[in-house]
Amino acid sequence: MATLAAEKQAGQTAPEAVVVRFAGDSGDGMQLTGGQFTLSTALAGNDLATFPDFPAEIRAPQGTLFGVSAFQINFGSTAIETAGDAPDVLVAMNTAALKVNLPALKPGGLVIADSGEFTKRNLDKAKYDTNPLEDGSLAKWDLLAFDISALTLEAVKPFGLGNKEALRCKNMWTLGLALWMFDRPREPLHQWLKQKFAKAPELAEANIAALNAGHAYGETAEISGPLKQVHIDPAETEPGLYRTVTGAEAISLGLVAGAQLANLPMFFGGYPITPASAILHHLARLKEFGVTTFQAEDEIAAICAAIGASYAGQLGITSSSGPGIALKGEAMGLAIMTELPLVIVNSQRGGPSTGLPTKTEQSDLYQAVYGRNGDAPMPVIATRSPADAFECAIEACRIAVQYMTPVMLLTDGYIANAAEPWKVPDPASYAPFPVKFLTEKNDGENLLPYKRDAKGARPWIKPGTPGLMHRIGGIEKQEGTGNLDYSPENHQAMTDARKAKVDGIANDIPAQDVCLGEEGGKLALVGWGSTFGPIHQAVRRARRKGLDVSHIHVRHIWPLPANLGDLLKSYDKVIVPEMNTGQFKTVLRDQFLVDARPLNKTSGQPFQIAEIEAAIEQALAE
Amino acid sequence: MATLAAEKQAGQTAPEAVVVRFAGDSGDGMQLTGGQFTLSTALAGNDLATFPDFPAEIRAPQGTLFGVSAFQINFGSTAIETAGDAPDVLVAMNTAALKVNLPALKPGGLVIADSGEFTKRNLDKAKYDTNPLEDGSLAKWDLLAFDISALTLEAVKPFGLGNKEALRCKNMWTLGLALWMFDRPREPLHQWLKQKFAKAPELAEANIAALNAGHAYGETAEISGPLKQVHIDPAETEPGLYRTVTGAEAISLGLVAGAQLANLPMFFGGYPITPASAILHHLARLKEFGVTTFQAEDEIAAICAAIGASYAGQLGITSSSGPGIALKGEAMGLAIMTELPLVIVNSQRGGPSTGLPTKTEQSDLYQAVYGRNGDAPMPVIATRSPADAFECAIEACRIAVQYMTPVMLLTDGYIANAAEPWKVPDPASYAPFPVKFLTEKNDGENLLPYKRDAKGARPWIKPGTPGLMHRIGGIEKQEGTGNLDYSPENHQAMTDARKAKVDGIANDIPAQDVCLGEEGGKLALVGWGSTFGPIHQAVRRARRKGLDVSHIHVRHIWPLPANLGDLLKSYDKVIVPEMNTGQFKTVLRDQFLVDARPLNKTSGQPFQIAEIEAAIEQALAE
Amino acid sequence: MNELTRIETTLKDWESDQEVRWCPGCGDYAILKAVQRTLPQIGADPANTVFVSGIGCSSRFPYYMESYGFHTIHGRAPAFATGIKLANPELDIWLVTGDGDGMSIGGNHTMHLLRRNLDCQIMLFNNEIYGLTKGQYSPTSRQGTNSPSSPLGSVDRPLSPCAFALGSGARFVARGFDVSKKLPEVLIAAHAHKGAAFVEIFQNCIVYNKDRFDDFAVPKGADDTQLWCEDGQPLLFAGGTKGISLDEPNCTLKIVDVVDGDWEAAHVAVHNTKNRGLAHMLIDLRITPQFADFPMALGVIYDDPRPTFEQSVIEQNAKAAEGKDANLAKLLGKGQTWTVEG
Amino acid sequence: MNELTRIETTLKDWESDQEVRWCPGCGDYAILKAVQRTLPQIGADPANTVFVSGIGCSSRFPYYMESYGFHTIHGRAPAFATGIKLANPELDIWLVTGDGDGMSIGGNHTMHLLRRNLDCQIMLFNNEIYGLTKGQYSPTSRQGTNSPSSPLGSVDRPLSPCAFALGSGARFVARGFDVSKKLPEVLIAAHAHKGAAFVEIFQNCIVYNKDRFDDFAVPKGADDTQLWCEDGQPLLFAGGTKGISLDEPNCTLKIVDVVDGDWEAAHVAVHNTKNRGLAHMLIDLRITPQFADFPMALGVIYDDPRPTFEQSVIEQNAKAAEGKDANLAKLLGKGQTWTVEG
Ligand SMILES: Cc1ncc(C[n+]2csc(CCOP(=O)(O)OP(=O)(O)O)c2C)c(N)n1
Ligand SMILES: Cc1ncc(C[n+]2csc(CCOP(=O)(O)OP(=O)(O)O)c2C)c(N)n1
Ligand code: SF4
Ligand code: SF4
Ligand SMILES: [Mg+2]
Ligand SMILES: [Mg+2]
Repeated sequence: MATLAAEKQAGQTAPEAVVVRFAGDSGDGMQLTGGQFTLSTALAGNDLATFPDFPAEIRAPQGTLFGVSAFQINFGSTAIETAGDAPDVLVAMNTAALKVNLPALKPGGLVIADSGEFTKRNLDKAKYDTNPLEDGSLAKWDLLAFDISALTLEAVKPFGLGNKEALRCKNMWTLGLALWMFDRPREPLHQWLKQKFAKAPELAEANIAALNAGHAYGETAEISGPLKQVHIDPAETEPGLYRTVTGAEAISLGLVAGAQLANLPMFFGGYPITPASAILHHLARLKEFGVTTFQAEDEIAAICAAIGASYAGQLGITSSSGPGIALKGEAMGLAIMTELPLVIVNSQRGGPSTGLPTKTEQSDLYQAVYGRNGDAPMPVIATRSPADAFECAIEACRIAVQYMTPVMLLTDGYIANAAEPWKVPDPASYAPFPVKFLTEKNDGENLLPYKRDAKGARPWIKPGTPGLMHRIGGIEKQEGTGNLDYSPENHQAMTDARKAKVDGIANDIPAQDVCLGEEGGKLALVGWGSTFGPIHQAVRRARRKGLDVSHIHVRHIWPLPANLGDLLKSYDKVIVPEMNTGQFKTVLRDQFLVDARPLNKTSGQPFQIAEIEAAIEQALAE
Repeated sequence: MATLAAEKQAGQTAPEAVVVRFAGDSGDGMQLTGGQFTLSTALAGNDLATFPDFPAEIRAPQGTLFGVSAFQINFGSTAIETAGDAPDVLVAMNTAALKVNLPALKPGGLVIADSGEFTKRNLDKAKYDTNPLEDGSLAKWDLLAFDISALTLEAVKPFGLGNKEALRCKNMWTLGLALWMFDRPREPLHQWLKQKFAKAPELAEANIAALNAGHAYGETAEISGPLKQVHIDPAETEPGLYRTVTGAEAISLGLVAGAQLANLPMFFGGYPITPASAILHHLARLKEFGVTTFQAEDEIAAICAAIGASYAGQLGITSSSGPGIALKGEAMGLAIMTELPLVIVNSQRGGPSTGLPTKTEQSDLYQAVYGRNGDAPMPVIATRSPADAFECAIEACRIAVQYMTPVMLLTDGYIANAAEPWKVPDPASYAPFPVKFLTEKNDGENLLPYKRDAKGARPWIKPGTPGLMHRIGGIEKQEGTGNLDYSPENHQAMTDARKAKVDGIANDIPAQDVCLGEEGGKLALVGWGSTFGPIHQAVRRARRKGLDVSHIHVRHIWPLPANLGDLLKSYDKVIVPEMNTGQFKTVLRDQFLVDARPLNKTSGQPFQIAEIEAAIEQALAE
Repeated sequence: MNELTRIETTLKDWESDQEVRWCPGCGDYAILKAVQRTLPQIGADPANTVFVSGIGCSSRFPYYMESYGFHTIHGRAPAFATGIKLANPELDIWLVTGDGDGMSIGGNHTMHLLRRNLDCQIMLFNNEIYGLTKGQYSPTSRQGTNSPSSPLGSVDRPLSPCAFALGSGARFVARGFDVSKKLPEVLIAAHAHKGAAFVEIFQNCIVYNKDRFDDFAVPKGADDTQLWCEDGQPLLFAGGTKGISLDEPNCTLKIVDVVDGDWEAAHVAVHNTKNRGLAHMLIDLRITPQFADFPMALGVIYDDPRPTFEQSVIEQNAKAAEGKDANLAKLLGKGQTWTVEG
Repeated sequence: MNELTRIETTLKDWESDQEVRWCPGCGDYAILKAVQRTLPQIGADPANTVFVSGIGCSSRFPYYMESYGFHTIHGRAPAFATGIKLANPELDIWLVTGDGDGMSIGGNHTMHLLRRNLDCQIMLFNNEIYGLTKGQYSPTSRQGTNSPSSPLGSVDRPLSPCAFALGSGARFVARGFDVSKKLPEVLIAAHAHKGAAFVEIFQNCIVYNKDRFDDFAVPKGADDTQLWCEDGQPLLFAGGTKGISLDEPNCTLKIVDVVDGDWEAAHVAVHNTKNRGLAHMLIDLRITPQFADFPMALGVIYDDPRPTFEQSVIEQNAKAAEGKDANLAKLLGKGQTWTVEG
């Protein structure tokens, strides 16, 4: 996978992919800049992946190291699956941003810095003794430092803004420069700015002027120095309509689609928590789709209300992150016992405890698969990317209503916030799974609320239905009638039935595929969730080198696909890369007794492709 | 293991062990009868084990099937480890008790029934069409039916009690008969009754009269019919002072001992829940031992208060059952993150959800080992019996304070309620592990609240200590200083450190032993917790038959003893009997990649020896 | 409450086929009967009625009602009720809880349901003890209560459920007791109130907290110890010979003698169920040590409706949808898009 | 509060070495300074002072205090505080919480701490918003609050933290606001109260709920919009030209004009921090629509101490131990025993 820095060294001109990181103060609008650059990249037809990385603080004091906000994008003319290991280009809007992000920059990469920000005060805040732009410490990178602040002020002067407001246009100046660098049209941005500032046309104009000035600067500056315009060819993509989507958006949309395919109104019970809140926020704006959102007093109330709604005949959904999911465990048990549908979305973040709320991790798999009292089997599905999240959300809804069971859908902070191009799906292409509520007694004269169908599911009965009055609860229930029953045989039978029902889902999901490589061979890398990108790229690179390694990525964490055991046994070695201390490997080893070896990372950051590549090489060299 | 029924058939006279079940209405005082009979059995020097089995309802209506309360005791002249598979003698104080308990009775066993209770009304309530005492349906058992009610009324007549009060003496009449049957002195009972009814001497007298009458009845009735006096020789037991103890009591005492060995006051935060409440009740009476008990508003507050107390320098302890433990998950994460000592006792019961509160199960192991968000390793210890519970509680305290970590102690409803003889331990025989709080800065001029000792533990610092002010919390903390730190390297390092600390405990616990049989061989049965008795007996029986099978019983569920993997690999086959759907086997398979096969039971009842024996035979025949 | 067509039923229609499993003599039986007597009077429809409960002896209630019933988990019934009602506002929801379930572990959910004002009836069976777990003291147990977990007497100060409800923003607060003949009346009023109706029902746990309310909840002396509050009526008791009057300078209540029925002369206050200040004071009577000699305020103490939560949610949902085309395909393709040609 | 030897400190002594990480302009800064100003005045000892908090912007507070500090989990600070105080009653505990932390997820623990009356100071930073999670509406947000989770305005009825505290049995209830000069005074009173002291502090979240309290918490017009309550003093405002009086027949409060400072003639009520009925009414002013035109009651609204929880627990523990020989060996060998001879 060629990169800007690499290509440049090799003297070539059209790299396959480039990684750019925009970094600045939280107040500098880096996420916005990144988002708009992403959009223009997508419009240019490149494939891409992004990684927003913002501070834990709401508004950290200006200029501090912990207040740095960054947005990384990897885009190219071939399939892109990660936000890139190391940036080729670092745009540093202030001193602290340079300090924090420089270590990641590829050797030979390009630094673009706003020299106007490198004042004594800011150097102090960023804990620099001398000015790095001047002391030669950046020698191993290309450096382009100029006073973006001053240039912006100059550009927006005609619009008579205050100094503060004028400086806020800096990010557009930078974006203009970036657009020039990668040969992108400015018009869509002009449109967007006009819309955004429809109520303050002078702001729109000022921002447009800044954008144009940045762009013009690129053209002029090209004459000399390291700044070169680069053109990345469009990626080969399936034809169709595209947009960018973040994981949180895609899950929200998938849940709406799932409810519609089930022909049900949706009830969403949530309680704010990072990074799960985004789903609540998205759904709160979709009320016209039969969505009711309820911001509960805590996570327990959120799940209980969702179960209540499911009981009453809507599709109950709840969502949180690790600490909040921990609080929901008891209620999940009730949903399992009463056999009511429910989707629980866990947007994982760094743990344990409060941990690292704004960082990503995959460390709630144990909790998802095993984290309840009693024998409490529950299906678990994991999304691999923002685009995949849509499908997974639909699948979670399907399993929930068809099997009358809660389903856990795992995503993580990385997927939730990252954006990628998404081929807009056609809802009509999904098979609907409309719910049939029971409306009449189902056993002659009798109602049997726990009579099971072929899938092992009990009927769904809406209160309000005449003649079907019955009582359910969390105490063990008699087979068929659902009445209280403490007898040994019955508890054995019901425990078995609950397990069999969930186990049976293995026959109702697609067989596990090998997403890159062959069935069988020397080495398989088995991943799940957001590690898809780095694993896939690492395997691709290794295979290009002729190494015998395949990539298997598991969506259905519980139950596992029926063929997975045999598939894993067809490899000499199995490695499971995870952003945790080895949780999925436990499930695989338990279920299949294969020697699945962990490759773990718990730094709150996604894997780098190179890390996984190294592990592949080592494993094959052993 | 010879039993009364078996021996009788064989024409012998002195069986090695007998199983008696007392069953009656909840109001009939069966638990009291059982408890007193247990005591007299213990005083007679027999080894014994008991199994109280009472209804879920507080006071079920009289005569109903669900209102039956039973108490089973197995006692003998050799080591007794279970309450016995099937009773040799069933004492049925009413119609419903016969109906419910008859199926368990050994073929050829003896039924003693109060025929006075078999009225039309009671037969109806127990759903009998005809009177089983008369319709020949009891033919395969020995039957001794007589009007205990009338006999009791007759016996207590002189004391002028009301009819209701007089009938309450029935259980003492029955106990008198039982004492006669097994050749036991009545004096201790007389003493006990006089004490119990010190304030109502006429009640004491009446009960004594009833007891004596039952005893006398035995002597007279022996002449004819199936009633024979049986003498069970004392078991060979280690010399020393003995008492009976239940699991709940033993844990409470062990926690008190643990706190004393740590030289700390104890803070116990609890919230009532069956069957965990008993520990709260016991400790609430031990305030003079430096114990503070706090009945919190819920389980979350209970654990949080306990963590708060640990933070302030006491030994924080909390306790609950499955649903309550589920609620504590988030707070456990905080204790893991802040590295504060804490003991969490889980008295497991049938699940999932509310499940079967009064029945036993081992289905919270997943929850204990894996049930938290994030990578949150926590030691887990499981008690095997009431007597063992004392040792385990001390061990949990030791690990908690020496490693600055929460520790989960698993017990279950069966252990909590069952009683067994207990050699009263000498507190002086336990090595103390007094806590040393940090009182001075530990890094020259600096305080490092997260500086680790050789065990990986951080110092324990009591607020109130001059000069050591510092702040802790649930957000990831910098190595050493404990200040907030979100950096990738630090999170990796701290995650590793927390894991290494807990993993390291494996080197600080005894190597795993084989409690019956040899190291290596054809088959090992690996158990944990309250399945000890049936597994042990089953293995003993199988070995007597010459089968190559050994019993390994694991106390340290997490981390596992360092030698366990090699030990398990020294057998051709490994079977893991559990009262769940196979939870411990997951841990073993994951950790050691041994083909540990599950043997599961989830009926809310302990294993029968025969069930395990059958599994052994099958495994060895394969 | 719900305004739907009246359905004709009898007490029997509300009895489920499940064996009632409370201790013989438990006050819960009387409440069960009172409810089964009340529902026909208000023309309730069994198919449209849902009893939601947490965990506790009291929370077994739904099993015995021939209606829909959800016996949930400890303390969380209000949250379940919220989801049920939002999903189907037509349902008539009765929440059954205990002093442990609703005030100990579930206090927060109770509070939030009340402040949001979800339309439902909350029956809190206050027996001042944890019955189901065998008799530990509860947040409403009086100080000094001996129990397995407080063998030397409880030291916690008890909560007053009605004071808590008012502090949480409740718009209907009433009181009754298990064997009271007037309980159905109180329940009918609760049902008539559109919004969250909080009813504290003193209940005799004869096994673990026997006869705890005998100082006012028995026929003997009832006249002197019960103050039945009725909107627009003077606050009289003791057969009309005594009344409750506002003690202005002290901003508190006092007992006054009424001579010859002339309560106006005695300045007896007229009950006004819309007066929050008065409600606060009435609730404290007999419970707060300072007012120990006062009668216990019973009946409807406060009743001042406000728009309900589900009503507001539904209105907002409808408004949000107004004029919008809920087209999923369009939604998916929203925002800036581009087309890749085939 | 705790009666220990006074320690001499300065504001600086209470500043920890941690960088303060609130948004520039956040009201939390002012509260931090107020607390750091208060502690030297009460002679507090940093080594003996513990700040306990939950999660939220407000709950970051402990990190910035040079004392012991425990930043726990969301909503549970009261439970941690209870354990800490029971384990070491000598410690002086300040609980810091937010309207989300203390009233949403943590309402129940707040209630139980108040009813038990654990000796500590509770500072509830009420910014009527979830700051840390980026601006969702909270249980104290006014109806109609636009936020990411309520894009069309919140429909929930807000809770009044002080009303909730009183309903929960609080024996000390006070109010202040972030930039108020009188905040240290209020905190000193809270500290002087032995038992749970509940202080609601209105706090400006300038990012997500900017200037929400400007209608009373700014210097301009303060005279007309702030009613500072002082025990034994008439309830006057507007520079003494107006006062609060009891409207007897309606059992409510009214505003009266005071002419020439003769408040007695105007029947202005004298504040009595021991009058619960009055406290209930004062708390509603300006918040309840009916009293929207009243000034906001600030300062110490209610202060009537009762024995504290930890005191009672300790007394009972001591009594239980009295004359008892805590011999473990004896305890283990208790009950009926038998000896097996060797
Ligand atoms: C999470 C959880 N914690 C604890 C329990 C145990 N528990 C069941 S009922 C109950 C208290 C019941 O008291 P109350 O609500 O007053 O009901 P009552 O039995 O007195 O009617 C408790 C603590 C439980 N079932 N679940
Ligand atoms: C169990 C759990 N749920 C949710 C969160 C997310 N969370 C953190 S702070 C907060 C609300 C904070 O609001 P408030 O207490 O008002 O504090 P503020 O930030 O406004 O000062 C929430 C919902 C969490 N950390 N833990
Ligand atoms: S324990 Fe008490 S509340 Fe429960 S059923 Fe028995 S008498 Fe009723
Ligand atoms: S988000 Fe609001 S409350 Fe939080 S630090 Fe910023 S201004 Fe303060
Ligand atoms: Mg109760
Ligand atoms: Mg807030």
